[in-house]
Amino acid sequence: MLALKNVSRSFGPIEVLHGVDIALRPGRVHALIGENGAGKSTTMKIMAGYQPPSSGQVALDGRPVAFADMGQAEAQGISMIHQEFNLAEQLTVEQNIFLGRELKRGPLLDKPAMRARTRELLDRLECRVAPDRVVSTLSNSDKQMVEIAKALLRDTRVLVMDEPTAVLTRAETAILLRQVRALRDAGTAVLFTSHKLDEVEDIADDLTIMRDGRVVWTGEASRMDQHAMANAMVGREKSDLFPAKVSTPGEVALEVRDLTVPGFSHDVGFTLRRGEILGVAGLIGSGRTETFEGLCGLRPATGDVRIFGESVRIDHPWQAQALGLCYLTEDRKTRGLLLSKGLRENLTLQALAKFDRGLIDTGAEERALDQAIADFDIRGDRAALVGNLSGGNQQKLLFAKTLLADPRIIVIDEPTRGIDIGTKQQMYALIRKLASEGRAIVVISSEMQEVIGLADRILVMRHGRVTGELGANATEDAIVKLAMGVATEREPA
Amino acid sequence: MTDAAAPAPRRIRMTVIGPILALVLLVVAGALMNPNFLGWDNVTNVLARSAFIGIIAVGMTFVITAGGLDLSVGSMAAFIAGLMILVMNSLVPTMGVGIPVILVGMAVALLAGLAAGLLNGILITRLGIEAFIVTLGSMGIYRSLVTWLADGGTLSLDFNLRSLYQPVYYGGIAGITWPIIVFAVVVVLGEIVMRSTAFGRHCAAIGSNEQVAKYSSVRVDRVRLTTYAALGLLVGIATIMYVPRLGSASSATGMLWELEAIAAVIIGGTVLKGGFGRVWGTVIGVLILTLIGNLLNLTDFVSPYLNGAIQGAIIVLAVVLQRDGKARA
Amino acid sequence: MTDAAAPAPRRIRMTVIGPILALVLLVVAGALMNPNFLGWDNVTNVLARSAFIGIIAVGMTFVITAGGLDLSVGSMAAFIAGLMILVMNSLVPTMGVGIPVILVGMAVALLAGLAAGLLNGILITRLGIEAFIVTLGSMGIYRSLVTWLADGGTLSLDFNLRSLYQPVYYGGIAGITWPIIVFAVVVVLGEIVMRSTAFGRHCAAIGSNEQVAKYSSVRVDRVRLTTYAALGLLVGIATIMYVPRLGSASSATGMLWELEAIAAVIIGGTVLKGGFGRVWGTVIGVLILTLIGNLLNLTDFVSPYLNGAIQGAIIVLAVVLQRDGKARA
Amino acid sequence: QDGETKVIGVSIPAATHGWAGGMNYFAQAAVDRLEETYPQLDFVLATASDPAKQVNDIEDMVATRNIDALVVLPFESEPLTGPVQNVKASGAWITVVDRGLSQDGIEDLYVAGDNPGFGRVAGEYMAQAMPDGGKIVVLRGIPTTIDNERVEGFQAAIEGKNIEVLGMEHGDWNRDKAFTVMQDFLSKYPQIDAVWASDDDMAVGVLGAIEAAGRDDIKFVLGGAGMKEMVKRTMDGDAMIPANVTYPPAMIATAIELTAVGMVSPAPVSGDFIIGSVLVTPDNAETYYYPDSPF
Ligand SMILES: Nc1ncnc2c1ncn2[C@@H]1O[C@H](COP(=O)(O)OP(=O)(O)OP(=O)(O)O)[C@@H](O)[C@H]1O
Ligand SMILES: Nc1ncnc2c1ncn2[C@@H]1O[C@H](COP(=O)(O)OP(=O)(O)OP(=O)(O)O)[C@@H](O)[C@H]1O
Ligand SMILES: [Mg+2]
Ligand SMILES: [Mg+2]
Repeated sequence: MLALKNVSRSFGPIEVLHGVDIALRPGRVHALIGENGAGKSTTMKIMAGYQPPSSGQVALDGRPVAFADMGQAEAQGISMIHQEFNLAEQLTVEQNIFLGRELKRGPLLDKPAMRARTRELLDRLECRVAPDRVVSTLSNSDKQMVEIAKALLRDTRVLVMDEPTAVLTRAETAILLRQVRALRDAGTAVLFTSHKLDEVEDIADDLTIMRDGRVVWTGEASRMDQHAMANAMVGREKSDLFPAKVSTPGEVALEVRDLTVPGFSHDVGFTLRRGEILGVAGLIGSGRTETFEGLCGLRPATGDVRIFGESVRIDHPWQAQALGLCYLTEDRKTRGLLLSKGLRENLTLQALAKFDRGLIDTGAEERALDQAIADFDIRGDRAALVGNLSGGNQQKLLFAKTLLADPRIIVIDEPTRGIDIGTKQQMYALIRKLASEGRAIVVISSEMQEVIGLADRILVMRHGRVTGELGANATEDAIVKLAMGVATEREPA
Repeated sequence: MTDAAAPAPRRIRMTVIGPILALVLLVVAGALMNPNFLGWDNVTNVLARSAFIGIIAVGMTFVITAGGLDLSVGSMAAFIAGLMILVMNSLVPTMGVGIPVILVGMAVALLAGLAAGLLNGILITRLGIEAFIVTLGSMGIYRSLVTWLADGGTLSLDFNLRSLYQPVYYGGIAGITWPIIVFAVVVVLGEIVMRSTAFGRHCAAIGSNEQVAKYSSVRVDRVRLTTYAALGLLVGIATIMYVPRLGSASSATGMLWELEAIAAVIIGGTVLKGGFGRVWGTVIGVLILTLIGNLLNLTDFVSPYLNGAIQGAIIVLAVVLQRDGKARA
Repeated sequence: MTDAAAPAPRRIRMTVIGPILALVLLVVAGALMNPNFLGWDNVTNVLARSAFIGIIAVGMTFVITAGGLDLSVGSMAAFIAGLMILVMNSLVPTMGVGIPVILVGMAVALLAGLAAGLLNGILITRLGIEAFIVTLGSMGIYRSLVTWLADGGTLSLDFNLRSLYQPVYYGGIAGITWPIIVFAVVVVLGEIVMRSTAFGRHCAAIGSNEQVAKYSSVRVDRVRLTTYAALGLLVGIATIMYVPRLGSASSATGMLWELEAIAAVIIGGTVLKGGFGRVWGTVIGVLILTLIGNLLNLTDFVSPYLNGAIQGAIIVLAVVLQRDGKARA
Repeated sequence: QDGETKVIGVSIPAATHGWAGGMNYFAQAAVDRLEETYPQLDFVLATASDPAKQVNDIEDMVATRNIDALVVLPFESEPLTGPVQNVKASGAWITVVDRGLSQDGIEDLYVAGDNPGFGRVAGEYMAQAMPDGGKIVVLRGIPTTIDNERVEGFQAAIEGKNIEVLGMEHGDWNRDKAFTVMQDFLSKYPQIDAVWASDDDMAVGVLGAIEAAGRDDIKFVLGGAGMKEMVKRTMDGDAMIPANVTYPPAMIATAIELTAVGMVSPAPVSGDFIIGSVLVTPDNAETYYYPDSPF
């Protein structure tokens, strides 16, 4: 139905796609997987008309087409959900969903109809945000749901989804996949990427695997299992995902009592030792992010915090950093990285003092960048703007940036969002290594497996309160019970 | 979950009440200082003179909401006024003094405003030059052109024509003068367009995130261009009201209107970097600015040299009222 | 891999060459039109008179890069000049005419500039009010204050003191006058700070995305505050150079300097919404602006009424040169 | 307010250049003095930065202060004519200062300077000071009718006197602008015999530029309006400032005084008072030297 034929794409002299062939068929879900920077997003953008191919052909229903802009592609029934949020932050949910295709009654907007339709779409996605909420106040997962609703609104023949589940929890993912199946059954062709291979296995009918801008495998999805996919992506045999838990907890690094972030969390308390990884689990909206932002001086908070036994007061993030406490944000695009700056400036922003010898030592910065590129396997043009890096590589850079400040205590919020399975393994190993160096680490994650596989202890939060603490060998079931409140299932707010 | 969003509404409420509160305080202060302040004459005077900046500021609200800026409106008004007067005067010998001449003059004002706005808009959207630079340039150009048209002096409307035209400023319906009526109409239309049309939403979307708007098939350049064109047209309308008031144009006409209009927009709560705008807020902003001038004339307990200082202080205070004590995050 | 970013460099190259090219074109035009244009006298005149706006514009580059704006610099300069003259005159009876009085005057200028800048900065960062509004307010306040200090007229420096002080504007080393030297020093320091210090990086980071800067432990408010304070200090330095020139200050002093300074910054390629700034570009911008005026005075083939129009057109053209034909994405 | 109190409104342009500053000073001083002398008089003083603001001020005086008399120095003639006529219609006494309205018969009292005369006196002086002719440059004020009238008067007076005007630029009655323009004139013209700066503020800037350039071809600079420092230099026999032409900013005080006296006395003074521009020379300079004025 929609196909790329021998498509290449260059940015300047660099070719990032080399002769890609891919064909979508109606009523089928086609999954596209590959490492970070393999060219998945670029492929998808070309299919949806956001970028033209440098050479080769885009064919719709067998006929070659050249979309002058996405408007034309959209008119042909092709729509795309971007990897990075594509919402106007100051507008409301409803305004975003209908942006560019507002319903009108005469010259005026038909607000009731749009609101009703928005409600209906969000209900389909079991998302409970109000249509008139301003998008900037939504959590990441709610934003993603809005993004999906926006795509669903457009009656599509071809739906292109670039890592739609990266910020979703398992429950939300299930809802989304249900919608995808419904669309497929209605005859829509779906192109889907994810770094969560279980989802791919679950939903895909067809599968294409890319590596370094080339298609390395394509065929029926049923012919591959997760393990085979991972191997084909990375191009080598993959060992165990999680490193062994060899923690030797040392002295108490962080002690928190009665931490309250007004409006988000109440009386949170825990202790963390050197060499330990503390996992924080909970449903989306359970206030984990806000709690730890409060701890690190990013939001107004009250409570009793001791770092290495010393009672401290943290009102600003730089105070936290001075105490050796750093927070790695879950939101790399709006809080983590300067998209319009280069890699070097981003890498050293947080630890600039290290390079400050009166003047900034650019040579040392370059060396640090070399080191980071090597350590974190950051792929992409070194001279590019960070906004042009692939999503996963941005995440790696964010990691490198925070670690450059050499914190003693690190709070990592959603560490592997959008990272390919090969790199994930490296990240986990790295986190474990950081712990074994004697740092204290908090990992907030919505991926249950990640928390279980990585953490020495697990804190579970619900409605802004800690509902329990579990040991290293907690089961998913135990976490879910605590996260949802043992007795009730998803009580109304 | 319900109490999670509590801080947001509270903040919004203050930004809504803030400007109104500032306005109310000014009105109360005025009423206390002088019993005539709330008299019919003074109220209509203040409203009528707000109309020029007000009409322009409504247009400016759209431009700023869409992430733009226009510094040229004041000199554009002067230029249009000059052009209008020249055209009307030159028609008197052939067409005589009569309504048709005035209608032609009005048409000239509207067309010239639209053309000037389009020109700004085209340079900004097609050549992709910063709005600040384009409109700074056209500000100089129009100001110069009016000085040149007037030969350094003042262009005056033919005396008889002026008497005929004057009711457009001084006359009205049921004691409400035309400028007030036109201002009210522009505000109501502006508010509707901003809140209830696709155009208003697109302006906010572009100002909020141009890329997103583009990806959502919003015709970014066209919407932008339209904001400048509409502002030009509104400058034309304001000039139509202005010319009968003073009957002349010179290089001093419309001086610093751009600054006043932008200040009114921002006092009203529109965000200077774009993405959020409200027309009613702009109206409050304009009224606050006009009232400050009016209040300073009501009493004379300060040296007139210090008027500017008081004006400045009140502007800052009016905006402080919109904050809920807390600096923004 | 190395030449990967080719499209970026090409564009950057044009934005780099653009302003320089515009400057070169102006110089060539000037040299063709008038043989005295490249004479030593004219060149030093132009450089010296660029110094005031130039020194201020360097500070403005930091403010704008960090996402701010300052409309008050012109009236701040007038106020500081007035204050400085008053203080120096009042010291003459006790301290006599001598270098110490002048040094006190300079100290007053620096302190007043710093204080004024800090005040702007504190209102903006602590109260979280839009910089546009705060500095619009302080612009009115300072302008008023100087009018009031001068009783509506002109404050003149004691005649003997002026003779003593004059070499600060007219004197110099090896034929290069002090304003040029100070300007050059400020520019070089500014360029180094912007490019090679943590402060410069932090300004760009804040202007680019304040949230990211905050999450990266940048002391956002302090950096911001520092940009305004530094600008205030630079206004003080500019005033120290300005006062000896004519030895007076009035409400007309420093009129529209803010607009000129901002225009220079933007012509130089700094982005008005913040995130990217370059000091050398600002210098080119200042020179372009001063040269336009100089050229118009040296030639007389247009009506002087149209000077403003030509000025406006050249400003726009100078910026057009920076684009590579293509509107920004 | 008791019925006896009379309110006098005074509306003048703001102090945006030296002469206007002097005029502001004299207005303020007159108001202070008269309020002291006549307790039954109340004054409202408003300064405007553009014609529209001045119209606002006058409207406010009528609507909220019930003025019995208005002393107005119009920013520009045409735009103020209608509004002042409205004040007249409300029964108030009208005193117009300096710039006449564009329609006769509105004002009860007219106190004015003489702009064409100002230019003429200056031109005549130029012609007389350079009997063999010479090359001059001219600095003009802010582009306004006043400036046009002055320059026309000047040009008419030097007509046929072999005086060549090399160049004319606007210095906007501003010292800094005049300094810059003069610097450029000096670069452009190797030989200049004299400068008509047409205003003493501009003369200050012109002198600064000449001094800095170290040029000695310029024999004198003729300013205008009688700023005290300049009159002093003429009085002291400074060869660069051999003369001045008056255009006294104090005329506003005269007007306010006459109006105030008219309000408290049964027989108000009306009519036209034209204060002609006089040539100030070292001989008569003492008469025109007001050391206390800020201008
Ligand atoms: N606009 C651009 N300019 C320059 N290089 C770009 C641009 N867009 C993408 N690239 C480069 O193209 C390559 C492929 O990127 P793409 O985003 O398609 O990867 P991806 O497979 O989606 O990776 P991820 O899993 O991390 O999202 C990367 O090396 C990236 O740096
Ligand atoms: N800036 C904000 N203003 C108001 N409400 C917000 C804001 N950010 C988030 N919220 C709301 O606060 C609640 C908790 O946020 P969030 O979902 O980030 O928590 P979380 O436990 O960290 O979840 P996750 O990290 O998995 O997204 C949600 O209901 C969200 O909608
Ligand atoms: Mg991608
Ligand atoms: Mg979170």
